[in-house]
Amino acid sequence: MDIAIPEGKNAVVQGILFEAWPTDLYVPPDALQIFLEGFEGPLDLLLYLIQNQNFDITNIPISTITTQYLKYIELIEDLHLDLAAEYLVMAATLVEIKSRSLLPISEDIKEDDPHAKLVQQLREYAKYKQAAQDLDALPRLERDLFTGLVEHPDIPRQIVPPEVSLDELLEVMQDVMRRATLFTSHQVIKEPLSVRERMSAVLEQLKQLQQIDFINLFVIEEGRAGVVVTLLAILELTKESLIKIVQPQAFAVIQVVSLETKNA
Amino acid sequence: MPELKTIIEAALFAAGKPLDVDHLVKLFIEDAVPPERKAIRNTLKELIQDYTGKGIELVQVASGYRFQTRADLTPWLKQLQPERVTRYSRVLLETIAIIAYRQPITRSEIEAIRGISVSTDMMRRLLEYNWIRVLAHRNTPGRPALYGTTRGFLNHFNLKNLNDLPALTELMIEEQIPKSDSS
Amino acid sequence: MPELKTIIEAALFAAGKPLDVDHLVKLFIEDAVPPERKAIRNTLKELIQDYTGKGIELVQVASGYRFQTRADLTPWLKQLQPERVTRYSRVLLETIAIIAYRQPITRSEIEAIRGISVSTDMMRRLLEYNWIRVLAHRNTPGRPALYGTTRGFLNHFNLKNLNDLPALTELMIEEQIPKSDSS
Repeated sequence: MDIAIPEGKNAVVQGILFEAWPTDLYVPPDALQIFLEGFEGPLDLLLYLIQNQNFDITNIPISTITTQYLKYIELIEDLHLDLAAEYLVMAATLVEIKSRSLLPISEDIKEDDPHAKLVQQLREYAKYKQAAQDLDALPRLERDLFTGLVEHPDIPRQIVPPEVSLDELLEVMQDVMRRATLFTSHQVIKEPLSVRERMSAVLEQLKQLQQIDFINLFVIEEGRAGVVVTLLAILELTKESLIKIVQPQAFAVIQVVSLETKNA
Repeated sequence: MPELKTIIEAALFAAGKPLDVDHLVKLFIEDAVPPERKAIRNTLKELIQDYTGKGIELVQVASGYRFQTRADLTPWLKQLQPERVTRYSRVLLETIAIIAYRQPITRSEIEAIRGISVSTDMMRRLLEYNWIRVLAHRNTPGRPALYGTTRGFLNHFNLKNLNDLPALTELMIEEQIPKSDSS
Repeated sequence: MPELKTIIEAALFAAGKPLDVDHLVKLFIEDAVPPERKAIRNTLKELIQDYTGKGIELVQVASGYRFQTRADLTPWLKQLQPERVTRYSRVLLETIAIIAYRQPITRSEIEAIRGISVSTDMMRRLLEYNWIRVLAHRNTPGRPALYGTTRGFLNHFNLKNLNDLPALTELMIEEQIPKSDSS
């Protein structure tokens, strides 16, 4: 894009820009949702719109960008995605800048120029967005660099588990849940915890034996409830392809086999 | 490509457990021309040689090769010990809580829930406390370990079994969360 | 008595965290003639030299010296921990970047730069990872906390100090931007 953009006032530039650049951008609807979720706020979205068309931050064709920005906001609303209030504030700001740019510029308005403020804000944000990427590119522990811990065999290491109360643990889990609501599927929530515990127990048994008679995984003394839990655990493990239920031949004893290959 | 020796040296250091030749072979699984077992064995011999007389030595134990500090350095290394006060962190609690509720679970699944990496050191500590154990390995590429809680964990928290923990749904209800901020 | 170098070498390997000269001095607390700090510093230099080009390197980070694997060996070492490496979310990276470059900074100042709110949860997580800390409180209504980065943050990103951070770059889309305003 080497059209010379006159410095300064957008109102002058606008007409030219409308002819020079496409005003519409088409993004397939599926991609759009993922795409919109990828933005970290109105500045990020705005920056994208500007960069995507190689506009100069200091000379944003405000009318074009406002139109596009509003179009995205509409789309987001159509898709019923949660829209942070900041997006709407930005929309208002853009509209205000646009309407101001249509008016003759008077000196006293220039004092508190929302356009200049926005440009400044965008530049500042762009700087840290880049910094975040640079930071991510640095070699870091556990991703690019690893440290080790060499044992000293003659000194028994004192391993003292930290003192933690159950309340603390539960409080933490509450937080995790709050953060991970999206991750947690319904079926997980409904699943009684005992099933997961039993899943662990079954795996533990199979670790020693590789293969167990299906019947032997059940403890009759646990009663109906216990049997159901065990059964659910076995089914869940089968679903996760951690174990396999096999019957070598008709009427033979059904066996549960670890799907874990040896030499782990 | 870096020298075979540097890769093996680094792996033995970073593994946190003894590695045998089978383990070491797997490091080169994506190489066009992986080294032969014999070359690996020779490199191990060289490394043993290289580290002779140093502060750490490469030794062969039952399950493979590992670095360990030299026995005669004990008097000085003992001084390191008091520094190793176990201070539990929120990260540790989050990790153990997720394992308790979602076992059997892999490390990357824990990371997916937490949204941040769980260090090898963290997993090692939980294993050392005997709060978690490796139950099996998932049959997916890399064969990641599946973790579950232990009896030791239950004892520590005075639980008879995991059912004594409140269900996740109860945890959710207990605090009706205003869905204000997204992270 | 074993050589000073072997003791320091072994201690750095066995500590499991970076050690600075103060830590290392303490190793010799029971010695009749403990080594001088200068001797320790020289030994560290020698060790850095000794390990150059090896699979393991001795590097200085914010909290001291630590052995770590060489960055170019990652493709092979990844096979040891085959689980997917978590990538930090952009919110997290942007927030920590702003704090790192602009500290001391309040949460609302971070929000002003990002143009969107930063969740309480995000700040708490950064505090819990020990990447940031509260430096002070601004003497304005509400006494908002001023945040800064910690040594833990620098250690994690393999940095000695904040000066090692990549330089901030102004974004230039077209070359002819008049550099009118300063930030």
